[in-house]
Amino acid sequence: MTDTPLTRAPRTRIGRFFDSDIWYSFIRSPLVILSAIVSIAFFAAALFAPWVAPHNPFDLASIDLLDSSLPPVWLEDGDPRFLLGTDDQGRDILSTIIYGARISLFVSLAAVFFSMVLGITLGLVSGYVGGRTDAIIMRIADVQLAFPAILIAMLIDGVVRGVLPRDLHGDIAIYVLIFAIGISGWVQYARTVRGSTLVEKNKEYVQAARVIGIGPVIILWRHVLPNVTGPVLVIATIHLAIAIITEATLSFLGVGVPPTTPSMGTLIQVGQDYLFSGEWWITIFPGIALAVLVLAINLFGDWLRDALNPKLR
Amino acid sequence: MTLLTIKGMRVEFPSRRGHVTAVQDLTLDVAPGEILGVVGESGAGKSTIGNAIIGLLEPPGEMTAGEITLQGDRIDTLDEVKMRAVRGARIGMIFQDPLTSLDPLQTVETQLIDTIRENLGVSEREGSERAVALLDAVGIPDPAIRIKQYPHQFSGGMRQRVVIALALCGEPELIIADEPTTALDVSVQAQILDLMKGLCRDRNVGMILITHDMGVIAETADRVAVMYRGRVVETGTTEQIINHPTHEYTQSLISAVPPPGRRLARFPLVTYIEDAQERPEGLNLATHWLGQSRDYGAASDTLLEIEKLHMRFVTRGSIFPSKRLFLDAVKDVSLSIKSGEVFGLVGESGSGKSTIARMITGIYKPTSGSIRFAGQEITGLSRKDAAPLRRQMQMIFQDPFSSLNSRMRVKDIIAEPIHFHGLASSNAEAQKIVNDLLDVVGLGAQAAVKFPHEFSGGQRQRISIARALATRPRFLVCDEPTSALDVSIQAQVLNLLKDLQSELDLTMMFISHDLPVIRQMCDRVGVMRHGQLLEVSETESLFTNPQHEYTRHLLDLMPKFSGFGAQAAE
Amino acid sequence: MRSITKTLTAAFLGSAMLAAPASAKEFKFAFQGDAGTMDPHGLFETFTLGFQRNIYEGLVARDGNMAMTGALAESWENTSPKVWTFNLRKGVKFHNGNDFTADDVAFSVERIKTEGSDMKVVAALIDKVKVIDDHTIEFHTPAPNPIMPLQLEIFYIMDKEWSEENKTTEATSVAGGDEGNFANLNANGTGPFKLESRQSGVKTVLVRNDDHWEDIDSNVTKAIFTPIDQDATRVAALISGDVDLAWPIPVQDWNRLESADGVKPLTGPEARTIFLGFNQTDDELKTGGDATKGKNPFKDVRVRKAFMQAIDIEAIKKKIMRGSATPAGLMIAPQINGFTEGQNTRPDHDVAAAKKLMEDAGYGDGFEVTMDCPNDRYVNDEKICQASASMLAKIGVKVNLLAQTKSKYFGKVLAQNEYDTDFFLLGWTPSTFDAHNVLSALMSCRGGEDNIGAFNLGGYCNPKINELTAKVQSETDQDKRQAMIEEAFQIHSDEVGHIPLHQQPLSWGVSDKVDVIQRPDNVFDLRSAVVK
Amino acid sequence: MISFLIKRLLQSILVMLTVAIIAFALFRYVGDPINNMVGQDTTLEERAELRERLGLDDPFFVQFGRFVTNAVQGEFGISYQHRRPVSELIAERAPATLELSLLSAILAIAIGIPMGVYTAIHRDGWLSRAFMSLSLIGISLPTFLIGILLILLFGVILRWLPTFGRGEVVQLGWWSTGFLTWSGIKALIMPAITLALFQMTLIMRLVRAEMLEVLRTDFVKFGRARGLPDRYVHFKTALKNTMVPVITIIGLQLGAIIAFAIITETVFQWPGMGLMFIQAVREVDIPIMAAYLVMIALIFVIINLIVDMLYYVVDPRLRVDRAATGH
Repeated sequence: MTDTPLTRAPRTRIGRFFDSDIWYSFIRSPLVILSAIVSIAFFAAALFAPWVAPHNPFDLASIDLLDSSLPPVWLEDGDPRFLLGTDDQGRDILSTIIYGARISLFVSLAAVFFSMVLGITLGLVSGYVGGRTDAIIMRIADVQLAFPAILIAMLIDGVVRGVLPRDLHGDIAIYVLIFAIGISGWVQYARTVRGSTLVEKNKEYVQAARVIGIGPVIILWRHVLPNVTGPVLVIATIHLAIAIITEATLSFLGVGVPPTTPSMGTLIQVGQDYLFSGEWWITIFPGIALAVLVLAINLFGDWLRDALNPKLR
Repeated sequence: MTLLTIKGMRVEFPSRRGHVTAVQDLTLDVAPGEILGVVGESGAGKSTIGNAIIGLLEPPGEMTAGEITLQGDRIDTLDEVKMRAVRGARIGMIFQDPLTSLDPLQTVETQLIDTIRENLGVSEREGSERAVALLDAVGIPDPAIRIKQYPHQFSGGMRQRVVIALALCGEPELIIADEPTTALDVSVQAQILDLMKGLCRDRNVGMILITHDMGVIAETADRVAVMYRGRVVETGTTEQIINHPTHEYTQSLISAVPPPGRRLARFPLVTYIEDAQERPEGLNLATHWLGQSRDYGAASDTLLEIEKLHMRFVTRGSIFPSKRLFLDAVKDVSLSIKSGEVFGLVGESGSGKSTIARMITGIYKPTSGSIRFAGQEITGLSRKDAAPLRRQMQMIFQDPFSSLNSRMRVKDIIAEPIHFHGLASSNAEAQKIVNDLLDVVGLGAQAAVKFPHEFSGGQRQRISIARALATRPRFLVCDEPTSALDVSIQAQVLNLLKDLQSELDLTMMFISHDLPVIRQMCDRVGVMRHGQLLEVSETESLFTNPQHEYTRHLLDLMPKFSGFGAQAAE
Repeated sequence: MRSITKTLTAAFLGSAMLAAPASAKEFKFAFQGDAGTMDPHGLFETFTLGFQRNIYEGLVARDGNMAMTGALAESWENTSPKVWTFNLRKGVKFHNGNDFTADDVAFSVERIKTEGSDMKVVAALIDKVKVIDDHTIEFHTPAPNPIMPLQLEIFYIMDKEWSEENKTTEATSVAGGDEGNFANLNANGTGPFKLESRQSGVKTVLVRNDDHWEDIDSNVTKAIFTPIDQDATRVAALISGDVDLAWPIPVQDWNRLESADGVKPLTGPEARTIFLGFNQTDDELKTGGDATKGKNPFKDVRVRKAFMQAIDIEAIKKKIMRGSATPAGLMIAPQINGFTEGQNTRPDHDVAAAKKLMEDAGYGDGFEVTMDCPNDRYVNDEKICQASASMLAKIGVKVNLLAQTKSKYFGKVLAQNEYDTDFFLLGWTPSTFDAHNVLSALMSCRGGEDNIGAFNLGGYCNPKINELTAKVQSETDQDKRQAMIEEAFQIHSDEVGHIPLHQQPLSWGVSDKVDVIQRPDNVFDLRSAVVK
Repeated sequence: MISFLIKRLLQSILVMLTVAIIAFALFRYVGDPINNMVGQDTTLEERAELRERLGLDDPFFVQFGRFVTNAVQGEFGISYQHRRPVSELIAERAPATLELSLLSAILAIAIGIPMGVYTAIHRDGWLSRAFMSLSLIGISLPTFLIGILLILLFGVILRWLPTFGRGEVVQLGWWSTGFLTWSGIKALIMPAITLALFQMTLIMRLVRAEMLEVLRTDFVKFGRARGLPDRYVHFKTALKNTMVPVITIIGLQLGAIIAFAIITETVFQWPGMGLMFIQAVREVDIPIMAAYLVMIALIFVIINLIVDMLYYVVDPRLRVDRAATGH
């Protein structure tokens, strides 16, 4: 294909972002724009929850049990103060979703970040150093692949419960969760980064850096890392969606965040108790919110993968 | 009588930045048994022609004008089903890379027989017989046995023979060969070209041979079409084109091909080519930053001395030592390079020449042996201790696309060694040096803020050179610096290297598989094969009086094409 | 294991090959957890003992109205202050055909004293036994005990020979390994149902014991029990007809059951009182913040009273319990002997008054405390805790809720973990249905003899109550006894030793195709199940 | 072939040993075996004696060796909750999980692969787009939510299918199967679909991506250029080449199905290992957690060995020299 006249410009920097093919492909797909908007809206709402949410569901003093189990505002008995109704404790569903998203997103983002840092580091080292180090890291990765994230997370949770004093567990549950989800996701990053590193390290620009005399750490940081970010970005996006689902699932199974600071998964689990009793809004709205958020992130990730893969264009 | 006629073909690739016209106003014809060479440099649109004829243009490309007729039948308007009957049965195609052209999971036999039966509708048995016969015809020994094997069990050259056999399965009237020998070694290349020539003659099959290599054209084609920027600029017999080109582009193209028979002081400046660059007049390197404070120790007579250098790679690791497999890439090589000399290393792929370069520059650690640079042993040095020496030797790589970090701006790429070795006291000074270097290599300071992808291959190679010069080295290793470049660009880069070498009094190790290029560049040459250094001699005496049998063999295979005035072989 | 396989195979072949006889009545029921073991002495837990009741029998029993009846004992009498004599029923056979005799009773008493036994509370009631003849036996008690038969209801009798044959003469304990574990999975009782197969945590199948001595109402020939721990799944299983009886049903699903075809909720007041308790032992709160450095606010009665007034029990009743709970002012339910309606009052819900009390006590800015709460033990337990937390927030108390599964919760707050709690929710049904049990287990100072105050998790202590409790134990004059009970309860109420919340409802869901009797102690007895 | 297999086998053993170390550490250090075995009034002397009897004072490697020896024989000690040997519990529960996982795997593969192939070949067709959109929704809805909705619809509203459990099972030796009774089969449908859905969409997307990759290769183009029909190029050339990378991931996914069954089993009250495991996690029942860990690893290792052998069948390059292809 040396002859194709359309020599495609390799990836561009943010400075030229708006001129790039990625931006072009982005503004051409309304669904992706929508999913980006939805995702950003969720992130913004979560970030600015205290200003966005009509109530603060974590402020126990502001909750009145007598407001509990009110239906959404458009139904009979709906209360205009509570747009999507209230849950069994009298918390505003809309606000709990927003605050729940805050927790879900915090846990997932932190877990993704943790996975990413760990995975990239191990992947870079594995790919660049090679030899026995590589073999050991990759064998560990193989072993870990046998255990899906959810299982690892549960094991870790179980271990922490066994090791730590009980009272502490509630306080650190979120960090345990982040660690558990994070530690279970590094393999993807490590494998991808290792693969890219193996390719990049044999590229001549890396050899040129070595000829200059630059050491491996700086080479990895300055030369290899920026060149492996594309696939990492894609994995991170999709991993974020998975992390959100994992968090929700763990909370649903009762090994996630404590119900006093409910995440979206906890909300669904709590609401599930009311599915048959007709108070469907307690579980359905958080369920929809979760599905929409994950769907939006997945759509975005899907598009990003295609857009960053030059072969697909 | 013509076999294939193309009239006024135009191929366009719609894109968001407007339509790109890959081929326009193309008119060609091929007669049965004739080999038509289509030659041109990257981006000339030559591969597009082949794909357009066979109806397999990469989407979104489409043929927007013109017509293609095969033996009087219009084929460009056929629907997919009818076109499929043309492919294979009437037009065969050979691609560039034999390693990826074959299905790795099926035996050669299955691929051959299925193709034969699909195209000719013969019985299983007849298909099988034909398959063996075809393999025999393309020169595969023991065809009845080898047919049972999988593609990975064949060598590159053998695979290309299988590809040719597959292209012949449907007994086509025309074969389109798209760079069929580019991925092969010189010695194999010659055999494949011979084979194709013979087959065309014997079977009276017409062929369109698409290539960038004037040498291949000269050896093989009956007639030549020269393409430039999607148009045919000149058509004629091979003899005419090579010896009496009329179009300015053809002339410059041919003048840029390094002549194997003699050494030029400089290549003629090719003005026709648009990104031709020479550095500004009046740049005096002696007063320039590059020329100043070349504060190295006294230049001894011998700058680099290699003794019994050995490199062994493990190709299969195992806990049992007996199960391990090794490759001895470099076997006990000893050589020395004098100050100010250009030392050439020549050999086919896998001969170990690049490995030597990488051991000298510290990318690989030799298994045994010694390398002395300016009298100092460098093999055992730590990275820190080696740093002052690293500054004195730099390297230029083969692939202009991968040798620059695409995420960095040109100024950062060139400034990196300056900062690393502490050669500038401030950012501003470093910037100044970068700008000077860009001037020296003929790109100009405005290139500094751009990213590598904004440059062509030749320009990128200039950036590589600027980076290599940034440490003010006295020894430069050039590893196939031009083999990925078009000939016209190659000529300029070689000119630049020559100029720099003489003006800065650089010592150079110049590695290439291309003997004519070696002849243009080097003072002394070493010939390598299978990791061994077979012979070292002065360049002129090597070409006129080769000592080693292998050297003679290489010289025999060297394309006889020699530019203006030389006789086209055979 | 192999024998189960065999019986299962046989059962399948039986049911698959023969058309079920017209009289075959199958009954399927589900609970939120499984019976912990089939060993009647292995686990002191209401559901486990209630389930085993279908297979094993004690000397005495309760009927559907909780009235005492004879079971394996036909009659009993307090032959001397420290001796109870039981006349055993004649002609009773174990499922394996062995005769039931006084030796089996004596053996069972020995067995509950073995290391793995969880019935040591019962064992402690008995000093020694004396076999008079095959069908007469004497129990000698360490002290006079007028209510002993009541306390023996959950003491089931095993067959001596069978236990010896199967090397299970000691109560099942995990330490013993496989050996001696036989009774955990297999059963040989005298009850109306035989254990046909059991996969712990999955499914337990009982079949009718045709040779049972008693004439019972039930026409069930085969009963299949499945634990279903998710509320939603359990309700769904009931509505879809996959089970005939399921409990507990979340109270909020009652409407759903009412409106669904073929099923209905079965509810009634449970004798269990739900209450909150405080750590009144330590000098500093274990889980308090800076506000309680070196202090324990719960030692101040004003704080305890403030807590009580802060809790809006009517809101909990209306919203969380869907109107189904009975708010309580006493630590015992109306069904319990010793209950007086006059004492069953609560101070009004009054946030302002509560705040005032907090200020008076010096905690105007509130303080922080961790609340221990089970999340699968009582009806909407965790939700009650959450609601309490938000109500207490209104008087400035920051409650950190630690809601856990019952095993972990009990593992934390009970004696074996040194009562590690500051503030907790607990529920209690006096197993004897007598106020003395509550006085003794919940309200007496800890550390006395005979496990007194064992479940007084917060260590509320007024020696006067201990005194009264001891008297109540041996007082035989009912009026005097009642007066002492009332005096003790009054002290407790005045000092707000605990905060009684409510009696929770029994909440079962049954298919229209069956009739069952719901016992106030939430035990389901197959003897009452009739398939229509 | 033999040496290749031996090599893989050795690797598998290494994997199992690694997992065994983790399981052992769990067993030995997370849950205090003594505390979990004895009552609160056991004296210190008795505890010490029990320690000695159980060999908890032996050196690490002796203990680990004993753990592995026991584990190889399927002995993982006694469950704290169930008071029964874990091996028995696993044997009792494994058939339920394996049957459910197997059916789900078959569903996921039998539907996922054809859909993936279809969407790759008809890249821009409306049906492909529909499949792709559906698959995105499929991976975006948490499994437990799907399960609950299915129960609500088919179990409660329509009353077509049972809402929980396995229905009637038949004992075949120690194996209990739900495939032989009508109620067993009916009980399988919803859990199997719930469990399969996620893996199915994953497999579909994977097959599609790999197939698109293969369809861009030179040998596919060369196949077309020699006049081979689409049917041949798609199925005989492209699909076969697609399967090479796909097999590995499907193998991994099958292992994942068994672990993912935890969620499905919880929602449907399916009496399998997953349900037991989640209860064990909640109750910190370490022997079950350790045993489950080893079980999953074992299944993974077995699947991987099968995958390796399949590789061997599919990819001729391996038969000569595996190192040369450089995976």
